[in-house]
Amino acid sequence: MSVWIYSLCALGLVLIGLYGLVRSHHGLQQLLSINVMGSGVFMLLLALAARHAPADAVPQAARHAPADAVPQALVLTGIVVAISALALGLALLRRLASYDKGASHD
Amino acid sequence: MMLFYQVMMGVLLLCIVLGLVQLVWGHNSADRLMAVQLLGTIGVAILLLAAQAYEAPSLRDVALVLALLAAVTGVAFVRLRPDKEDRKP
Amino acid sequence: MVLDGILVLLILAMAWRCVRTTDLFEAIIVFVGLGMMIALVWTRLQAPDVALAEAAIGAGLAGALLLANLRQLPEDSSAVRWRSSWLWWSLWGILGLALGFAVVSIQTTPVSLMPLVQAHLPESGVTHPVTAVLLNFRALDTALELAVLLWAWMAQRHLFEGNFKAFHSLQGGVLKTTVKMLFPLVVLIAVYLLWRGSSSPGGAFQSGAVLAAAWLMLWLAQLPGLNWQRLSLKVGLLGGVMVFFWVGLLGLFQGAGFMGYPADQAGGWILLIESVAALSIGLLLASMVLVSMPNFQEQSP
Amino acid sequence: MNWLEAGLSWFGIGLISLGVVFFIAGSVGLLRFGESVNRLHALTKADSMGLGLVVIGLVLQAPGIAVGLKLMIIWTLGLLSASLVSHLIGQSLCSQRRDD
Repeated sequence: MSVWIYSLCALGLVLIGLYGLVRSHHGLQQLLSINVMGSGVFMLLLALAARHAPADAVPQAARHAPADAVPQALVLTGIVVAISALALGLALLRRLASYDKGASHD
Repeated sequence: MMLFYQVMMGVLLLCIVLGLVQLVWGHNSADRLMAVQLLGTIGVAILLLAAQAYEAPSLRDVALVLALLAAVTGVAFVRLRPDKEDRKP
Repeated sequence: MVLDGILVLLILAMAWRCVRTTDLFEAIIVFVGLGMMIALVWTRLQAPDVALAEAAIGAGLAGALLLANLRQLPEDSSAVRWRSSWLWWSLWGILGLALGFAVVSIQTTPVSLMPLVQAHLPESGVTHPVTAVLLNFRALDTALELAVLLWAWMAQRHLFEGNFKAFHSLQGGVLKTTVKMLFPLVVLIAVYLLWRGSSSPGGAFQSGAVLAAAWLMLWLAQLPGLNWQRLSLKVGLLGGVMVFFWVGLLGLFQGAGFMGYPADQAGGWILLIESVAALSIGLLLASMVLVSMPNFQEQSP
Repeated sequence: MNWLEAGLSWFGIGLISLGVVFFIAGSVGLLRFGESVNRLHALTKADSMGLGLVVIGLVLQAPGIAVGLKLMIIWTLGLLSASLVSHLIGQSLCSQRRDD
């Protein structure tokens, strides 16, 4: 049952992120929105991975039916790639800002 | 026992809601920093309770890392906060 | 059940606030809090490995990275803004409905690769399924992921501009003393996470992220940290990818296929790759965050 | 032996409840106090006392020595980071006040 809740939360995160991506005022906030969307995708993947082991029965289920390891490995690499994408996006933003400043001074 | 731990975790989550209120309607950056620090500490407490309740020892490692990184975040926020403070008299 | 509900509502509220607020500092601080809450969700979804990585990266490094850049960015930005119209809202709604339909339909067709993973776990050299997937069954993906990290680091190095504002000054030596006390403990925790990785949640990514946090802490306290001109450091940055591919080629000569290890030596090779990869990930993440920090140029002219 | 374990367990429950009360007090204080410095005071109570009592309560019920030690390390880390960060916040509040 809780898998359903988290799947819907993932859907909500993706939609909120999309809204923020289009509507926010500053490039940095758009990057944050992209990361919120990414968290939504990760959450859906992990919710699907945990589907066979209902979270309400963790002490029993954790021993007999562990969550699927393949999506977990995927999300683990995804988180590291997301932070490197964030760092690259911020560097691009700063370059863009200095370019804009130079153009307005000339 | 399980029920006791779950009730405690629920109460702590409600404390996080209170912290979130402070985070959103805080007056200056220091208030918000305090709120996020409180969030981190409550998160550590919840993880420790969950590790005991669900017999999942790996959650204690998560609590360890969260406690550590909360310190790093706090230091980073103090040293790198924005220059212009919203100076309200 | 109730706990899940509260947590989900909290997360949605924080995400909404994060994308909606006009104050960028508030957006960043809410984003860090969101990372902490999402780490709680991962533990709830029985993914402690991911929770460890999220606690280290989403709740720790991301905040420092965003703040360091926020101070250098101008107040107003030339972000393209769309006017809200009924067309945009209807497209948003249609996308939401379609995604909701997809989520519902995917729930009713359960597929799991876990039986396959558990069937081959004894020959992988480790006992923790996630580590087995990362470093044995899908080792090529992990190697390429390290290459992506390296690529992003290089691209960021070439983009970066050198006008920095200094740290806010501090009085007294409390920060320096505490960081000197904490640093060995943090490195110890990183090694511990790496060591735990073969049998329980932990491993190269989590360990690397904690190492990066340790170096970040040294930098924030303005203590002597890494010297980026040293050759050994550059080798360390490249090391993860290189060792990974060398070991992969070795498997090719031994007849186990590219990126395959003979079953009896797998444990040793995985330990070697993991240790080098953790160091490499730690250095790459630390340097990605530190490039945007004040005073970085002093040591790397 | 049995009554000792039961007593320890109840004592642990009491300590955890007390810790949670400290957390509640801290968050309410963070919300209600007027000055930033007062709020800092509330935060440190929740940070050190709340987490400390919860950890001691859990140590009493820990399944082994190693787990108890790990819990104590987490608490030490929490104490160090709480005192460090509140000191730094206090400094930044002071410097702000001096500038005004």
